[in-house]
Amino acid sequence: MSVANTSIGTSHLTGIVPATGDSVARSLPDKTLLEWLRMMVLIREFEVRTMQAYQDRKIGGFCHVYIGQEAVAVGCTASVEHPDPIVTAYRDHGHALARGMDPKYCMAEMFGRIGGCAKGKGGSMHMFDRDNNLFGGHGIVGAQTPLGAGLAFGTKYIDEVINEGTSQRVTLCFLGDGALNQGALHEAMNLAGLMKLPVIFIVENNGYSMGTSINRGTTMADEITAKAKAYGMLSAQIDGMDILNVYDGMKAVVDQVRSTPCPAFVDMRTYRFKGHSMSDPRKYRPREEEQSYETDDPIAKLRDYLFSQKLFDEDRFKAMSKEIRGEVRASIKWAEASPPPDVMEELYKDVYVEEWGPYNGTSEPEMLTDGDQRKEEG
Amino acid sequence: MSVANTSIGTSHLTGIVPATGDSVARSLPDKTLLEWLRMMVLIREFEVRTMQAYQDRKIGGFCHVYIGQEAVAVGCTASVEHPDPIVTAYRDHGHALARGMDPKYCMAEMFGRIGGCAKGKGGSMHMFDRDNNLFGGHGIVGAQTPLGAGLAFGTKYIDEVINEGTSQRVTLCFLGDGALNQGALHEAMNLAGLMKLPVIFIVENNGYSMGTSINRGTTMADEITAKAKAYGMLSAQIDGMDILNVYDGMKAVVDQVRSTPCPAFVDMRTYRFKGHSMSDPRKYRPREEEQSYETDDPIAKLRDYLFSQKLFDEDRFKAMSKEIRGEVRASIKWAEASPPPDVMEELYKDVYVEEWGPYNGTSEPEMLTDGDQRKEEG
Amino acid sequence: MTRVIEYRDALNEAMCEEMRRDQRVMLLGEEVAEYDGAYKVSRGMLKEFGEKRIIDTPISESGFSGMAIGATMVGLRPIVEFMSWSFSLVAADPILNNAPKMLYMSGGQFGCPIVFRGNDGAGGQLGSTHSWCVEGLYSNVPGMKMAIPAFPEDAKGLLKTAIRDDDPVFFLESERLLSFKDEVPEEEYTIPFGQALVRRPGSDCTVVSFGRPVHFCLEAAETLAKEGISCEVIDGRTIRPLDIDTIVRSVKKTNYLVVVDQSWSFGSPGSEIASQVHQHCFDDLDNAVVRVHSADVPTPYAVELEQAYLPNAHRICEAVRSVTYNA
Amino acid sequence: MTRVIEYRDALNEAMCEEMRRDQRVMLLGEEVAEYDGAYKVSRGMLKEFGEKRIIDTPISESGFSGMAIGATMVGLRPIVEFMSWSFSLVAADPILNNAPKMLYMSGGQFGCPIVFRGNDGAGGQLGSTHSWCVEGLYSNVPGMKMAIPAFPEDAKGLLKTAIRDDDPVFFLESERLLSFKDEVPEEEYTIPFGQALVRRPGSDCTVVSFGRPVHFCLEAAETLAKEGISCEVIDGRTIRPLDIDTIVRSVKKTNYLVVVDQSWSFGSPGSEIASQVHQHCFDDLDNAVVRVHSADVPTPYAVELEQAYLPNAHRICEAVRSVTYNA
Ligand SMILES: Cc1ncc(C[n+]2csc(CCOP(=O)(O)OP(=O)(O)O)c2C)c(N)n1
Ligand SMILES: Cc1ncc(C[n+]2csc(CCOP(=O)(O)OP(=O)(O)O)c2C)c(N)n1
Ligand SMILES: [Mg+2]
Ligand SMILES: [Mg+2]
Repeated sequence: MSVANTSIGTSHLTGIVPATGDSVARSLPDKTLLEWLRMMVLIREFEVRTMQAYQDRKIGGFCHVYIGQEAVAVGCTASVEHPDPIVTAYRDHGHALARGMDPKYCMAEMFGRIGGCAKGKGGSMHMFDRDNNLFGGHGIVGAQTPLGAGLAFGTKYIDEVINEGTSQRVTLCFLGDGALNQGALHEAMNLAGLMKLPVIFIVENNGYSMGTSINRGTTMADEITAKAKAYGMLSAQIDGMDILNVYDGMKAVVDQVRSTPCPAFVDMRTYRFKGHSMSDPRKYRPREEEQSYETDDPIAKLRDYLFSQKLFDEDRFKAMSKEIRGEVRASIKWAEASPPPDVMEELYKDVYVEEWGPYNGTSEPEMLTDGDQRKEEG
Repeated sequence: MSVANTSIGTSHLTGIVPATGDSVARSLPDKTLLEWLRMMVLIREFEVRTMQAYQDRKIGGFCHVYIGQEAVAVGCTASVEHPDPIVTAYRDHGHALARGMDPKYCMAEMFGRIGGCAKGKGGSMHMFDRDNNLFGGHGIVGAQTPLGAGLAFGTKYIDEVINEGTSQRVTLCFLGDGALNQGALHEAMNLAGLMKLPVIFIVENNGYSMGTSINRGTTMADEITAKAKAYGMLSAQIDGMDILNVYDGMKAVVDQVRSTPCPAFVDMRTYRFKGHSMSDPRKYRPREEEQSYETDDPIAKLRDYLFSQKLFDEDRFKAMSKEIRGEVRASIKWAEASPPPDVMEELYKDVYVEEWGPYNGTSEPEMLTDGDQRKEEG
Repeated sequence: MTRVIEYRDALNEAMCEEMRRDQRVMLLGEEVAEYDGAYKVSRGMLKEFGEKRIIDTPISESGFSGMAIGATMVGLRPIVEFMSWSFSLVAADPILNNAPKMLYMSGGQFGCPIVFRGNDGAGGQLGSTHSWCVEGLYSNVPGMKMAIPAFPEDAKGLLKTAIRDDDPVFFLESERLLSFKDEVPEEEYTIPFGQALVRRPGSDCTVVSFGRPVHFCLEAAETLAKEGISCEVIDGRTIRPLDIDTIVRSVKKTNYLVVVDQSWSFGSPGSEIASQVHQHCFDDLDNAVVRVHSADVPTPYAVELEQAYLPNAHRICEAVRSVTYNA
Repeated sequence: MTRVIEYRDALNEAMCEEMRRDQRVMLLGEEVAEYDGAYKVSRGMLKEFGEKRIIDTPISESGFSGMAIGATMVGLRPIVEFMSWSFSLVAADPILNNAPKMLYMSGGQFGCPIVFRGNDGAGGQLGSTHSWCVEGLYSNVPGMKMAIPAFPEDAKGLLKTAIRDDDPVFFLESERLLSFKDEVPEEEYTIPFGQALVRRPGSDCTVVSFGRPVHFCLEAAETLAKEGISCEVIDGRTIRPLDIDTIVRSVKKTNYLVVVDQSWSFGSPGSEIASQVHQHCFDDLDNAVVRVHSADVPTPYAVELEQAYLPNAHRICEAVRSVTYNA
């Protein structure tokens, strides 16, 4: 397939029973929907400025923006709770912001400054945020998928073995459609299936991995949920260009994954409006395809819905956008003001938790973070 | 599942059209069926002696015998032509013999002697035979599956690009059920599907990888063809305990793969009668299960069929068995008489095709082996 | 108080004690549970700790290594058993790109307290794909620690330290040593990383090694003693951190060094030690360091070839004689 | 006759010429065909050779590397492009366990004439997972050859040799050099493996390197010349086989050696060269070999950290000054 030719706009949930046929999203408080819109616009503005900063050589390395896919990160994040772990690939700014990272830490990371979420050591592709349960930002295609299984394994183990209760948390593991072709994903899916891990593999299926359309790189491109079914996994196909739809679909999946627990797989149909990275002339796809998607802009869609429901209006939208632009500008200022990491201080730091050099003693098991009580045995 | 509980004895060919509903195997010349029986008995006797020799410490390393699975290697090999490449995992003695390797070379390899098929450098797990188009014997679980795709890629390329004709050859790539869980297989299947490679992935599904029953290690264990379908691949489930069935099923698969060309996947239900390797007490499976399979012995099955068809009788079977035992004994004698590789001569040889040491010049492209004409360009 | 136990049981005790002490520790790998371990290192552990903490995995080294690394990020401390380190090549990306770099890439947010352990080096005639000495391959990578015990006492003490360590540890055992018996203390103990041990004091030549070849060195020292050459045999015990000080101290005394490293020679721990010693002992060495390695060829199957391929006491004796010829 | 072309085009010419010469040669990798290569190294090749010989693959490094190795067994001679060698870790098993060992394990029956090529080492601020110097990791392994050209002329000549070689070759390019322009002969040529080149003759100190840091060495030599220190800069060009003779010859003349290796220090080509030179030049060296490497930490993203992390002319100058202090 090429994404353009696929009728998206409907969700198919295989083996997943939504609580109700009605849209849950539409019945949420206005405030929530407005927050989503705000977050999507924030991501969009942030990414526009990221592109500028990259062009101005303030950002180095590889840089992949999230423009066009905003409904996915925001809608998916909204469908889970804050303690639920999230892990993703290198196109990760949207997830970081949606998860609650202050834009200034995200921007400073890309600027390679000490104020960055990883003190400038990770860069654009490697956003980590312990406080917000964001476990990276991973640059190797597919590498985050066993990690995702492991986050779910870990939370389940803590809830069941250490706290002697039932599994509570659900992990969202995002991946690109290109990662479908990495063996690691298949090993992770099989493991998750066997161990009934509460992890949702969300394929942000934007139809391309760099210049390769999904039908050139992946067999059964029209029906990638077949790959999940081969592992006996619940699966869903969701229109990722409409956040109400994303939320509704994801909520059903998340509920079932949390309560069972079990893994699931989502073919989230989306589109990246820009090139793969900053240096991509996008010769591999027709302009008409791009245009057809741009009319399908996820931000415009939610905005227009809110307008139509009289929950919002043009003036307030403009005001909000302006405020957001200010916030993003401030994040750039803040990032610029943040000093680069001090070489003497930082180059050799964070290589080992223990002091650099020979191991210097035993470590007492500490209490787990996030308030879990560990029980001493024996 | 556990293999024992699965009704085998029928073949399901998904998307594969057998030429006729009747058994092709049964209509083959008597001579052919007798040759199959002979080969199966040869493998059985060879393996019995291998086990003895291992116990006597004449064979070192890891050693995995093929007893119980004979119908698979013999039936599959019979379903293809001699130039069709074969590659397999470490449980490879049966494939080597079925492909035509003289038992003495196979035995000498395990004895670590210069007369072995690989001069004693490879051992039990690594049987290679260029003349018989056997491309290993590979010890790393799953590693042979991309190689199998590559053999098919190579023959297709030679036939189509170099010889400017159509694809002629089919590759048989054998793997254990445990290899279903290695990412490499999934990458290989996707590549084979995309590139329409004439390779058949034959899972010798004996229900266990070491001590792990397939349902403990693989999701959808009852229906592993689902994994092939996820790559849009033709697939079949074949009873591997009955060689007539193996041949019939494989012939249909091979014909279609050769003529299309395209890849296919076979869930070949079989059972290993002995332990995983020489040091396995088989505590993980009930004795009843083992016994139920032993009554399903593939050799007895073909023998009894031949008896029932009056193509063979007890006396001739005894005579044949005796002759085979003599042949296997001779192979042991021969192997024992073969000297060990000379350290000075062999240790540093075969590391590089070029002389050991600095590269010493250019190499003119030679003509391909197996008679293919290479055309010079430009 | 000590008792004599097998290397395999020393490993088993280390894991059991640490699992009793800390619920965050669990063990996963192929055949570790119901089969009691392919080499019986985890014998009895399923029974004691149950299937939630002793976990059989499918043959998916990349998948389960990555999964275990993910689990560290929410606070667990997994032990991952590779049936053989030779099978870790399919997991090279998670073990080299994730585990040792997570802390740095996250700016100090996520450490990775994990132990990867299993058989390293040649077993008996396992051939080329199954005989990796991964210290030759992986020790280049910063961010992880690497331990390689030669004796049961170290196997236990270092493994306990590895499990308590907040950083990823590559723990290299040897199939050939699993049944080796020796004294191990009764009481609880740990052995710090980065502390080499003088296994046999001597005055004429320093011989340093780690892992299984330490035994060959001791054997060689015995032989050489009869010839009047007194070797000081040092067991490095960990490769990262490397206790170069102990080696240097010894070389300053003996003025000669033989390094015995079972991995291939090129760019190996052996070349590293030789290079570092030349630097630290430039004026002390009376001859260039001599290195004994496996032959620079894929591991052969035939027993004669494999024996000639591996470092052994004979080759070590020759090396010591040749380095000290001008003594 | 020569003309000035980019390193990337030198690579392109090498592949095109060899593909015209030998139909068994084909190129596969991610984005090599329709996209003309992620870094435009294969620009125009799809057009000339068609989609059967220039093949786009999915992101399945393990799968397509293994596939290409399988294809060698029936007589093909594939070139496999890794977009970056950093992505080869997921393919470590096929490239290390199959390609370099097939010939040996099969007792000489199946060679493996394959070239794996792509960007090695740090690009610009790509961070820890994308900046591998795989010479530090893989050069330990016998059975393969490793080339690492620093100049367009070598890039072309060595790549042609690599493609014609009957053994597996790991060909290490550098993203940072792809646009580097220099003279390349018009006429057909190849450059043999195992022959280092004296890039700049000198008398006071030998400086040896390979790949991108050769340029830093030349820059440093320029600076040091002004201080009156005359450096002999040697470009190793291939790591396996290693031309130790040329290095030794130079050190016997200068009596000092600095090794510059962009990989991490521990168990690296740098430690190997230092160790070998100490052995061969024990009586010639007036000081211990000094080594310059990347810092022993995961590669940082921030430009200041990355610059301090990498070997550079400044650090090389310091090394030369420190090693020759007693000259
Ligand atoms: C193992 C590996 N191979 C190759 C790359 C280079 N690479 C980075 S992104 C990318 C394309 C991935 O596409 P997709 O998964 O669809 O994600 P998207 O960019 O569409 O978000 C490639 C090939 C890599 N990072 N890792
Ligand atoms: C990557 C890898 N992991 C682990 C092993 C150790 N090992 C060898 S055989 C085997 C079991 C394989 O079972 P299966 O694929 O079903 O083949 P069978 O033995 O039944 O023929 C294992 C785990 C290996 N050789 N390679
Ligand atoms: Mg994509
Ligand atoms: Mg099996």
